[in-house]
Parts: sequence; C-alpha cells; structure tokens
Amino acid sequence: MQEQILSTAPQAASSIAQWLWLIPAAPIVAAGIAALLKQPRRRLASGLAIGSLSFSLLLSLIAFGHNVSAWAANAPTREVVNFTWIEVGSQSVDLGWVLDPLSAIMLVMVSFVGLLIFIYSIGYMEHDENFTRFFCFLSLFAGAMLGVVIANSLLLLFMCWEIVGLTSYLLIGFWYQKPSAAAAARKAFVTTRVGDIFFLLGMVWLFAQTGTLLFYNNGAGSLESGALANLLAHPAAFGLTAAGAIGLLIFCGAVGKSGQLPLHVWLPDAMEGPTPVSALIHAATMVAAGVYLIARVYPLMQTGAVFQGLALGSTPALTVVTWVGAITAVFAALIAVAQDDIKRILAYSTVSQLGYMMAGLGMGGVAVGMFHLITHAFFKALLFLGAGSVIHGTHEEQDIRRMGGLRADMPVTFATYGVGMLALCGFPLLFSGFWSKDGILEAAKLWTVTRTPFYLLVFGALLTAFYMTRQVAYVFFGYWRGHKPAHESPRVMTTPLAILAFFSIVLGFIGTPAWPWFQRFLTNPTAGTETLGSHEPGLLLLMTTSSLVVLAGIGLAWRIYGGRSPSPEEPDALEQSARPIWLVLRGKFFVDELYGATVIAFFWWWGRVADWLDRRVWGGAVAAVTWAFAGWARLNRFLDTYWVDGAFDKGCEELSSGGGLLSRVQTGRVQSYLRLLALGVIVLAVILFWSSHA
Amino acid sequence: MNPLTGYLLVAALLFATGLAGALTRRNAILVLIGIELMLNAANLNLIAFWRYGPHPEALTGFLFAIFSIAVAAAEAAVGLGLVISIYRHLRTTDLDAMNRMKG
Amino acid sequence: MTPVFYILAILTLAGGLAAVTLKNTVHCALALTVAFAGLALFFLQLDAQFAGFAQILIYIGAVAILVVFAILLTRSSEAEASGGILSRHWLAGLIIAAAVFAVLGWAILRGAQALPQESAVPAVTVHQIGTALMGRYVLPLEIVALLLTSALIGAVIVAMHEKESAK
Amino acid sequence: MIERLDQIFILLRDWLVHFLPANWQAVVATVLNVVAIIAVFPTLFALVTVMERKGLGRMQNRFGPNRVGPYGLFQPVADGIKALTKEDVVPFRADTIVHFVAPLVLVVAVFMGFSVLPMGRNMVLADMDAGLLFFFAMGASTELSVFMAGWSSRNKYSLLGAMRAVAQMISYEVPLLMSGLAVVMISGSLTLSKIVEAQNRYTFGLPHWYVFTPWGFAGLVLFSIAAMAETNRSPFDLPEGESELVAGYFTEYSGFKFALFFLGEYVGMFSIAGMGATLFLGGWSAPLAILNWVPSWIWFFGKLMIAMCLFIWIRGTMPRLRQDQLMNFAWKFVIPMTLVNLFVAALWRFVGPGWARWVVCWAILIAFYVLMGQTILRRRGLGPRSYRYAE
Repeated sequence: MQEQILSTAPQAASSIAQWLWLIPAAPIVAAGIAALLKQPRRRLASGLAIGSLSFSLLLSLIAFGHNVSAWAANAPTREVVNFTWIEVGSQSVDLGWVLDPLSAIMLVMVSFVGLLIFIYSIGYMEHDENFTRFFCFLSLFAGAMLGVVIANSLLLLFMCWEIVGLTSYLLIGFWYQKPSAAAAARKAFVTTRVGDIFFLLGMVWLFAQTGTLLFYNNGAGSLESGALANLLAHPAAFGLTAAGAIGLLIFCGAVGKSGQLPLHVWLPDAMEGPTPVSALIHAATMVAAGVYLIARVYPLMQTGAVFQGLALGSTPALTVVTWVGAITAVFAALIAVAQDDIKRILAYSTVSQLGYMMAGLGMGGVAVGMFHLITHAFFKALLFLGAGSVIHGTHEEQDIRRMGGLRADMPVTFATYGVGMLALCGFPLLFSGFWSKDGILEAAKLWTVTRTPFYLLVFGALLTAFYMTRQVAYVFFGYWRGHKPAHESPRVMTTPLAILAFFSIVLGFIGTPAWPWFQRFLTNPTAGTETLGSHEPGLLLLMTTSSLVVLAGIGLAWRIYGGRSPSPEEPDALEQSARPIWLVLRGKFFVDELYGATVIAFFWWWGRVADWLDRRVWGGAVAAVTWAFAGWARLNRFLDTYWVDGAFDKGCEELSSGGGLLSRVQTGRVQSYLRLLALGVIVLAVILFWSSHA
Repeated sequence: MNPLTGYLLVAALLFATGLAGALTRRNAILVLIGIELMLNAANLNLIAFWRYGPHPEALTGFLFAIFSIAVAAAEAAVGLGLVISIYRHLRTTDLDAMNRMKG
Repeated sequence: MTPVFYILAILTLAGGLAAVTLKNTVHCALALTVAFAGLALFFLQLDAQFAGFAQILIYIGAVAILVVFAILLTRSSEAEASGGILSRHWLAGLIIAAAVFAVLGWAILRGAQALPQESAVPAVTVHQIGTALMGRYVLPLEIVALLLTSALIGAVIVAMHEKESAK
Repeated sequence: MIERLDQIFILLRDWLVHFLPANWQAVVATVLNVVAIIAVFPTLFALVTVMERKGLGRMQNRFGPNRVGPYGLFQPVADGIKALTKEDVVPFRADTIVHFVAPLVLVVAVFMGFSVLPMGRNMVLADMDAGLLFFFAMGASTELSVFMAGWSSRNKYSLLGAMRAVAQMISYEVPLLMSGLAVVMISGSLTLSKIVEAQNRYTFGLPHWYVFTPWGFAGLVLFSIAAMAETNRSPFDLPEGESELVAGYFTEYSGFKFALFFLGEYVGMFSIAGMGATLFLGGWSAPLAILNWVPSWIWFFGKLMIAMCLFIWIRGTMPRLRQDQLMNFAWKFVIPMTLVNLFVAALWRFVGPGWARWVVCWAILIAFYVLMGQTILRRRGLGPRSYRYAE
C-alpha cells in the first residue's frame, strides 16, 4: 500500500478547504442539541436547525465562490484534506473531504434548498406535537447529506450515506402511528439496504485493489491515474475490468438510493412522510445522492473508454447505467400517468427524472447529469412544496380527483406550481428543465452505442408533459370537488415557493448551449469528460423536436383533461378508452406484487420453515435433554437424602464444634490480632533466617 | 559500624517502640500513634536505603517514602475518623471495650 | 556516625518512647510530633530535602493536628484517669514488641557487613523528583491521588453525624 | 556604584567575614545572615506596631500613641520594657513545660520561614531547592504551637481560641498552598529566587509580575485572603476575638512570653506578606524597567510595607466573621476557587502565548467567581449557628 500523504502535501489546502468540515458539522451539532430539547421548545429547535443550516449555506457559498475564482484563475480547483482515521499495522484507513466544482455546486444546492424547506416546514409542521423531533431529524439529515457531498473517502461517504438512509427511515416513519407510514419506512430502509450491500462489496473490493478509499490524494487516491491503471489491469467477470465491476457494484447502491429500477418501489411509498420530507429527501437531495455518487466515482466507470469520433465512447459500466436510467425514466413516467395521489405522481416523476439523470451521466458525462440534478432539485422541491401547500390548504386531501379549481383559492401556490410544472415538463427556452433535459437528450443522440435510449427518453419527455398537465388540470382547473373550501397557505410556506420558482426559471440559463458555463466549470477538472459540443449542427433541430414533443404532451393532456372536471367516482378518461393498459399502469406494473409473490413470499416461507425447525427439531432435542437431566436429578436426590446427608450432617457437627473452638481466637480485640500478626512476623523471620543459614 | 546500619537500627528501635505502644495502650488514638510511629520507621528505612543504595538517581526508595507518607496521612485521617465515630457510639476510646460489631 | 546522627537518634527515639509511654494523651501527641520532627531532620541529614519538608508539612502540620483534635474531641485526655492506661495483656504486647526488635536487630547486624558502605551524596533536585513522579511513577501517583480522595470522603462520612442533630 | 548599593549588605558581610580564617568564613557568614534577619524584622515589627496603632487610631477618629518620643515613635520601646519587666504569670493548673515551650516554637518556626525569602538580589539566606515547600512546612508547624499554648494554659477561652485558630489555619492553609502552586506550575520551580527571576523581565518597561495575569491576579487575591486567615488577622481574628475570648489562645500569657507571641504573629505576617510579594508581585524586582537602579531590597521591603498597610487597613475596616461562616467561606468558596485557578494556570501554560488565553482564562475565572461567589454562597445565606461535638 502506498504511502499516505496526509493533509494534502503539494498544494496545501486553503483555509477554506481546511474548515470545510464545519459545513456538515453545524447541522449535526444542531441536531444533537435539538435531540436533547423538550418538545415544547419549538422555537428554539427550529431556530437551531435553520440557523445552523444558514451557517452552512453561508460557508458553502464562500467555498463555492472560492472555487469559482480558483477556476477562473485557472488554479487547481480541487483541494483535499485527508487525515488518518484508524491505523492497523501498516494499513491505515484515511478519511477526508474534498472541495471541487462538483462538491461546491452540490453544497450550495443542498444547503440552499434545504434551508428553504426548513423554513417551509415551520409552517407545515405547525400543528405537529413532535415539532422538535422533526427538526432534529431534518438537521441530522442535512448534516449527513452535506457530509456525503464533501466526502473525499468512499468510507466517509458510505457512513454519511447510511446516516442519510437512517434519517430517511426516521422521517418517512415520522408519523409512526400510521401503520402505512411505519410500513413504508421499513420498506424504504430494507430496499435501500439491498443496494447498500452491493455498495459495501464494491467498497471492500476497491480497498482490496487499491489499498485506499480516498478519492483524491495527490496521485495516491483511488480515482487517480495510478490506481485507475491498476484497476484497469485486473479483468473481472463478463469482460468487465475491475474498475467497471466496482463501479457497477457502487452503482447498485446508487440504484437503491435514487429509486432506479428495480429498487424503485420504496420511493413512492416514502410519500407517507410529511411533505417537506418528501420534498427535501425524496425529491431534491437524498435521492439525488445516488446520482451524485455516480458523478463522484465517474472516473472509475469511465476509465478505459476510448474516443469514437467526436464523442467519448462508452464502457460496459456506463452502458448499464444508461440503460437502467433510460428504462426507469420511461417506466416511472408511464406509471405516473395513472396515479391519483398528488404526491405519488410527483414521486414517480422523481423516479423518472432520476432515470434521466442516470442516463445523462451514462451518456453525456458528469456535467449533463449534474446539471439536470441541480435544476431538478429546485423545481421538484418546488413542486413538492406546492403539493404540500395544496394538501395543507385542502385539509390533508391528497386525491387529485377530489380537488379542482384551486387556481382561484390559492393563487400563489398555483402560480409557483405552474412554474414548477412547466420546468419539469421542460417547456421550451424559458424554464431550467428544458435546458437540462435537452442536454441529456442531446447526449443521448450523440451516444455512440445505440440510439434506443434517445427514443425512450423522448417518449419519457412526452409522458412527463402529459402527466404533469393532467395533474395540474385536475388540481387547479375545473371546479372544486372537495368538501371543505380550500384556503391559501401562510406566508412562511408561500415565500419559499416563490424563491424556488424564481430559481427554477433562472437556473437554466447557466447551462444553455449558447453559454455552457455550468458544464465548463464542472467538466474542467474532472477527468476528461467532453463538454457537449455546443456548436454542433443537429442541436437546433433537436431543440425544436423536444419542444414539439413537450408541447404535444401538454396539448394532448389538455385535450383529455382540460376544462372538464370529472367527479371522483367516474373512471378516468384514459380508463374509459384503454382499460387494460390503464389497469397495468394503475397497478404500477405490479412490481410490488411481484416482489410480494417472489422475494417476500420466499422469506415468509423460510421463516415458517425456521419456525418449524425451532419448534419441532431443536425444541424436541432440548426437551429430550431436559428429561434426561431431570431423571438423573431424581436419582441424585434419592442418593442425597439417604446416603450423603447422613455423613454430611455428621461432618457438619464436627465442623461447627471445631469452629466454636477457633472462634475463641476471634475476640474482636484489635490488639490481640495485632499481637498475633507480630508473632507471625517473628516466626516467619526466624524461619527465613534459618533457611538462609542452611 | 557503617552509617546505614545505624539508621536501620534506629528505625528498628522506633518500629519496636511503636509496636509496643500499639500493643500495650488501651486508648485507640494511642494505638494509632503507635502505628504512625511504625510507618515512620519504615519511611526512615526507605530513605536510608535510597541514600546508600546502589541507584539513588532512580529515586525508587525516595518516592516510595513520599507515597507512604501520603498513604499514612490518609490512614491517619480515616483511623481517627473511625475512632471518633466509635466514640460517639460507645462513649469510650478504650480498645478493650470495642469488641463488638454492634454499635 | 556523626554526632548529629546520635543527637537526632536520641531526639527521635525519646520522642517516640514518650509518645507511647506518657500518661497524658495530649503529651503523647506532642511527643509524637517531636519524633516526627526528629525523623524530618533525619531525612534532611540523608539529603532527602523534599521528603524532610514533606514530612514536616504532612506529619507535623496535619497528622499531629488531627491526632490532637481527635484526642480533644474524644475527651480521652481525661479518660485515662479512670483505669490504667495499659490494656490487659500489655505484658504480652511488650514482650512481642521486644521480640520483634530482637529479630530485626539481629537481622540488621547479621547483614551489616553485606550492606553498602558510605556512598556519594545523590544530587537530587525537585525537578528530577517531579519528572520521576510524572514519568515512571505516574501510575502510583494517580493511585495515591485516588486513595487520598476516597480517604477524605470516607473520613468525612465516617465522622459525620448520622442524624443532623445540631447542638 | 548602583550595584554596590544594591549588594551593599552582601558586600558588608563579606568584608566583615574576610578578616576571619577561611574555614570559619562560611559559618560566620551564615550566622551574620541569621543575625541580620533576627535584628531587622523585630525592628520592623516595632515600627509597624506604631504604624498600626496610629493608623487604626486615625481610622477610628482618635490619635494613636503620641506620648512616648516624637509622634509616639518610641512607644514600642516602652512596651518592650514593660513586657520584659512584667511578672511572668503561669496559671496554677497549667502544663508548665508545654506552656513555656509554645511561644518559643512559634517564634522559631516563624523566623525559620524567612530563611528562604529572597529579600533582594542574592539576598537569600538559604536558597533551597524546595524553598516554597520549606516555607509552608514552617508555616504549618506554627499551628501546633498555637494549640500547645491554648491547651496548656487550662483555660477554656484559651482552648476555644486554640481550637478555632487551629481549625482556621488548617482550613486556610490549603488555599494558601494551592494558590502558591499555580505560580509553581507556571514558573516551574519551587525555588523562590528562581520564581522572582522569572518575574524579573520587562516588556515595554512593564514587569512580568504574575499578578498581571488572570490566574496571578486571582491567585494573589486568594492568597491574601488565606494569608489573613492564616495569620489570624481580622476579619478572620476569631481565635483572639477580644469580645468573645479575651485574647484567645494566649489569654493566659503575660510578660515576655506574651510579647513573644505578639512578635511571632507579627513576624509571621511579615513572612507571609513577603511570600505573597515574592510569588505574585515579583519579589525584589522593580515595578518599572526604568526604576531598576533602585536597590532591589528597597523594592522588597516596600512591597512588604504596602502589604502591611493593606492588612492594617482591612483590620480597621472589616467586621469579624462567625465561625461557621468562616468555614463555609473556606471550604465552599476559597478552596474551589483555588482549584479553578490551578486549572486556569494549567490552561494558561498549555494554550500558549496569544490573546486567546487571556480571554479564556479571564472568562473561566469570572464565570466561576460569579457562579460560586454570587450564587452558591448567596443562596445559602447565613444559616443558623450549628456546632458539632463528637458527642
């Protein structure tokens, strides 16, 4: 194992990088304090959480600015700070954190969106008696997430990753009184665990191969040329290099976390949690962590790829990522078409969008995927918060068929929600979603392996537009079908909506093909991913196509659902036209049932078997042994009573009389003891001397 | 005779005196005094051996003496505390009277 | 064997003897302090400055005072008037003590020639003592510290009134 | 010339000694030192008594002694003569020997204390390696003499006074020692001359006296409190509270023995004040770099005198404490504070130079002062009197 250079020898990390750890530390500390608070200390708890997170935001902005300026000055934009965590013999496990464009951008995004959602939660959780607990969990989550972002060691990343998983579990099951919530929490936890097992395997393998888990360590890190060459040298199964295999294993973890096929099942159920949680964890940040992870270990996946024409060729690992992403995108979008729960729709759309990101990573490289991640984080958070505000305003109503005409009752929500929806659909030119999604589509078009993902993604775009329009039509248009009239949400909830809306518009413009600042910034340092060729002929055509697709989707949906507002009882328009398909989509392709019929059923059966074994086999054995011993004991008792005791009693009498004699010695007079002691000393000394004589 | 022997003899004499006191006096406090004397005799030995020992720079005996002084202080405090609390029960410090565990 | 040695020896032994023989308990205590002082001087004579001062500080400054307090608190300075000052079996005690001394003395004299002769004065500074205490002997030091703490607490608890009866 | 003046006593001694045969010189030099000490401090004592009596008089709106000699300067002489000529009364039941020995022990122990005090550059009788320890050892052994005096005179006032005094001295010896320990911790030496040397440095002409550091300041305050209690000065003068115990443990003393006690107490005050000055006020070092030409011994004695004035002033100002208050104060405030101070000193040592340690140390000290001084003692208030016997 190579010599670990701790705390970054050559370019000594700037003080900002040195203090980067403060960013995750602050919320975690806040969580620790909040955990000790009593329930009534609401203001303090929320104050702590928000204060700490705004502190992190401030630091993140500073770090970001620092990094951008370094980039602008063509200085090295990656600063790492490493330290040895444990040392076992010659092996030492190092942890550390890294400040590079990737982490800088993520830091800002996470802390900013998180902050807005925290503020929003004050309003949303107002009436919950576990307010402080909620904020404790939230800050813990934020801290862990930021930890994931800055981690420079797969191990540290994994730790924070697990904490994130834990908080997700806690927050999904926040209303654990609801059995459905508890079940959802458990489901989420277990499902993600499945992915994490592979992640862990990949990690171990990586350590075994490179002897380090640090990403960057001045050439000694596992993502740097030396280690990569080594990894490339070792072939693994199925024509994969060790690099690719490890990458795929890690990708499994990402699949679990960001709800890709086939581990997506937990994400829709996760909507049982409070809406801010859905927004923060299950739309904006945590699920994006998977994507981020892939972006982080991208070199691992990409190494060995060769240039074909003007685009970089793919590797098996990347191909897998791409396919998984593309399929998930369409799959989830299809399901989303047929859902009635406002949050469920958004959940599936999240899954699908994550699929987009994955595909983008797989085909276009870090910049493409990350760009969509960032924009998506904003508008999806916006949508969720909007949904939350709708739910809040309609007294915990979640079924979109029981809403309608809300644009009048809650104008702010409507406006912002509309923005979010258009952004998600990728409405041409104006909205961020358009640009980011366009990037992905273009990457898909240029992809050297096959075109299929491209068509899938285009179809996905159509569907996205469709279901979002459907939802909006249901919720905000037509007339009110609920019982109690709706009301607009308080300022503390609407303000974040407005801010998010603003960003989900403007963010797009930092990454337009005309001025791909974002891509340049991001791809500059990370190992040679190509910036998407912005002066590439097909671009305009592509843009028009995607716009047309989007418009088509919106128009179609509007034709079907627009204006009219069916009563909750009457079947959905699609259902009337194509019932079987509808049922399939409605039933989410019956994946849950499938798992239920296979995996869970198997485990259930296995449990039965084990139970039977316990009762019958082992239990029987134990019983037999028991009987044997019982019989033996009876025999002993017999012997005791008739033989032993007699002798024993006799002996006892003897002893007690002897004790009586001895007890004379114990007068309770200290001095007599002392005398005896001294006598003993004398005797011993004399013996000693005589023995030494002889 | 060599100096160390002298010190040792003095220490032994002191020890014997203390022992005699501890063995012959009735008053618990005086017994304690005797014990203190014995301890000090031991200290004298330690210091003397340190001084004339082969490795005075190792400070072994010296520090042993220091520690034993500290311990002796603790012993005195506890012992006298005991005597006082016993006196509270039995109204006497006569050791011969203190032969019961019941207070 | 310097005259100083003899003086000190006489002083110490006289003090010790008085401490165990005198009738009045307070006198015993005072005699004890004389013995302590003598020992402290012995230490000084043995070039163990630190130990000597510690002896004075701890024994004369603290232990002797404690003893005196105990004597006054238990009124045992008057108590002696009733009944003899000697316990029964005192004779046995005396004999045993004598025997112990005999054994010790015998041992010392037998080993006398084996003992090391006059040796150089060890130049030991407080600094060395401190380093030794903090270095090689840090564990005993900690233990003694614990012991003293527990002894302090124990003494307080033992001597405290069970019932809060203030007079 | 300046050096001459500074070392004048040393030079004088050496000049006197050099007449003698070589093998005598060392002994005689030592004797001379001792004689000097024994000569100087009683004189000082005499003067200070006048000062005290006149000062108290001023504070109480009356003239102090002003009959004997100019401004009553010879008053102590008169007192001395009186004391010497007075009959030496020994109570009938008194324990004669102890009664006789007690004042001697006191005086001897007290004077021993001076042997380690550096009263000027190179002006220390025995510059011992463990000087501080020696000093405190001597201070500890005075307690016994007090007890002897009280117990031997077979007088309940004396006995009560003695017990009070001993209890008080024991309780306050702990903080006295521990506030000194802070200094030892920083200067890293038990040798008083070294401690003074450590303080005899200047930045911008200002001295490095320990009193100017947080822990030093707190240490000095605690030290002086403990010192007042140790020397039975008011407000801690219960042992000799005239209004309660006539004169405490030396009620039964008269004539010269009484004078000895008086002397012993006073000289004890000197020695402890000198120790305070040595530990915290830089001993014989000048308060300003530019004043270094003034002979060192002048600074030492000046500081001593200032301390004495403080003692007198406080005596004229403060009311007397009650026994239980005294003890509570010692065990529940002073000792904890000294412990905190020790900790702070350690912090000071290990935080290292820089503004940070100032802030931190002050913060900790003030916080604890507020915590204990203001809240704990306040809350307890003045409980009812409660005495405990072993019965």
